[in-house]
Amino acid sequence: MTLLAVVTVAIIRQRNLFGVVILSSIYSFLMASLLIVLDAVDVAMTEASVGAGISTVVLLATLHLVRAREIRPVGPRPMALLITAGTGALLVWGTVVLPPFGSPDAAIHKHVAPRYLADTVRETGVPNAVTSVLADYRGFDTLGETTVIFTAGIGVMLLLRGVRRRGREDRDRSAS
Amino acid sequence: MTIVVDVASWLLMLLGSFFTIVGAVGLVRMPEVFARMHAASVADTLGVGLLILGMCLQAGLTLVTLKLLFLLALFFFTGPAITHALAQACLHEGVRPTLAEDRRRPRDDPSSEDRRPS
Amino acid sequence: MFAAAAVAILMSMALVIVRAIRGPTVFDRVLAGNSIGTLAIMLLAVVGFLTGRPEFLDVGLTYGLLNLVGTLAVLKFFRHGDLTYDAEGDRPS
Amino acid sequence: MSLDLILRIATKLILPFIVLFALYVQFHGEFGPGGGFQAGVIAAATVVLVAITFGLRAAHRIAPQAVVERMIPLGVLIYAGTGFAGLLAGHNYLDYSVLSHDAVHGHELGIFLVEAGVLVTVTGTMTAIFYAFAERGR
Amino acid sequence: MRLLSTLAEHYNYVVTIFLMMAGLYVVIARGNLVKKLVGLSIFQTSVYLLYIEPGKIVGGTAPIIDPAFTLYSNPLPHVLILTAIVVGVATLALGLALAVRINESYGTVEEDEILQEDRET
Repeated sequence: MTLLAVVTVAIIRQRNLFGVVILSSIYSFLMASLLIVLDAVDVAMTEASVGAGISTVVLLATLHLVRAREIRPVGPRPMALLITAGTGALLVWGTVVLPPFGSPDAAIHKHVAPRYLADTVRETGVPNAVTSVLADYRGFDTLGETTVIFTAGIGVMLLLRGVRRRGREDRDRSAS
Repeated sequence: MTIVVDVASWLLMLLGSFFTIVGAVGLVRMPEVFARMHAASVADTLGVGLLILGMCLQAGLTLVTLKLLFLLALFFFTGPAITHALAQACLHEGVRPTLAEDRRRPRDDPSSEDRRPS
Repeated sequence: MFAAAAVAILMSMALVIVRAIRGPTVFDRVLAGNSIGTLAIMLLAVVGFLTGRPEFLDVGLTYGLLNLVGTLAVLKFFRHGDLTYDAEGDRPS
Repeated sequence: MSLDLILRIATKLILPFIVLFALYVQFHGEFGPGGGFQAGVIAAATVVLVAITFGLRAAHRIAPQAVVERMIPLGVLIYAGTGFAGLLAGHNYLDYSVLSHDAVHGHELGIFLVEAGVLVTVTGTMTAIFYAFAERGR
Repeated sequence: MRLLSTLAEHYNYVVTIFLMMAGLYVVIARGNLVKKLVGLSIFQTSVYLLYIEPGKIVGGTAPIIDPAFTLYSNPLPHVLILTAIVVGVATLALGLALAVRINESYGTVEEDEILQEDRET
């Protein structure tokens, strides 16, 4: 019940997102509370820290850099709306065959998860199953994740620390 | 003894919930930014404080209580700081508080237009 | 009792979201965002007690700290138009 | 600038707690929620907080650009190096059993090292991203 | 009637898909690049939700082993989504950096203006 209420709150907020960056941080907080209700504490922690902390700051910095005053009003695009609604209907149709929410005998709970839960303390001595799966059983994934972060950092530094504000003048010069 | 503690914590939590709702209602109903800030600070200090105290009584003397107290301290430090910064930013942007004597005049409400980053 | 508190917090969350959506100024939204953060922390604590595992308050502390960072960043941005405006200039401190 | 006084004092008061809390999240991640990534983000948030209250210069003082940039590859190296330890001892890559005298402790140590690697990388990257965006604006 | 009860059973999925479609709509219909990135992050968040939801067991608790509990939610989606969030923030930062560079060379972050400028040259 709590879950549904929070989700509804999230929708109400969601409909009006098309305005401000701040709302996206609110959205992130709501999503994190929802994740807490769904028992995903680690994920909620990460989502909150990323959404409310880093994303907000980086988005604000970008807004400062691009000096976007106000987004010009855009009318509703019927084509986009149609595509979205169609895809949504298809996806909803697809979820009908999924097991109902919260049932313990869904297929997802039958395979590797019980083993992780049963053996994590015995094999790794770490009671937090998420940490042990993340860093031990699925270590390669996390290595990939670290590499992605590394690449993103390098990419941002390459993009933003190079020669500044050259493009426009260069093109103007070559045009004239 | 446990009954007393339970009842006390329930009372505290009920009061906290009440103040939280009052703060939220105030946030919606108040006419302009500064009054809203005032309303939100009720929820921030009184509501949160009472709720946390109630939960402390429920938790007993554990690590949880310590964390709750940390949380409380965090709120007591950051809440006023944020409100202060917010008020300052408002004033800097040119949003003036609507005073009682302004209200008697026909008002040209400066806070009704949407201000965006410039 | 915890359920009642959770319901109260959810109700106030809904009200605060109404304010966040209606605006009218950016500062109202910042204020509402800050309140949402606070309420999310309280909801988290209450739900933790409700499900009998109150040791997840670390997450709440994280929310609190990052809420502070986010809100201050927004406010600083509006006041100075720059995220890292250094009021002291190059005066060593 | 004296207008910033309250903010500065409040920031100064809570800064040590944020750093302490980041360390707590890092080392308590095996028993509760948390871990390298979250701790890294919190540590980066500390730098961001310093930068927005005391200015970018102060942030550069506590986290110099060069250090931050070296932290990014260092974390990946810690992670990958932990994997190579298993490889050298004749096991599979990222097999932590060899790190200590018995397998369970080895796994614990391996997870710890890996999380430390993630922490270093994430702190470095987030701070570097923030610096890059902030400096671009000057 | 059966359809309705099925929908009620899958209410959370429907909501998740609604969020996802809202993100998709923002990405398709809005021209501003920063706005597009925000929409992308909403889309990502709904994907996280879609992954986490099947992992929840009613009456279960967070997957941190404690002798007091026996029923835990599934930790596997949490791990996958943890990785996904990290990748998401990396993507967001990189995309914003690209937007900044685009703004520097075109002077705008509106898609149609960028295209127009491209056609002119």
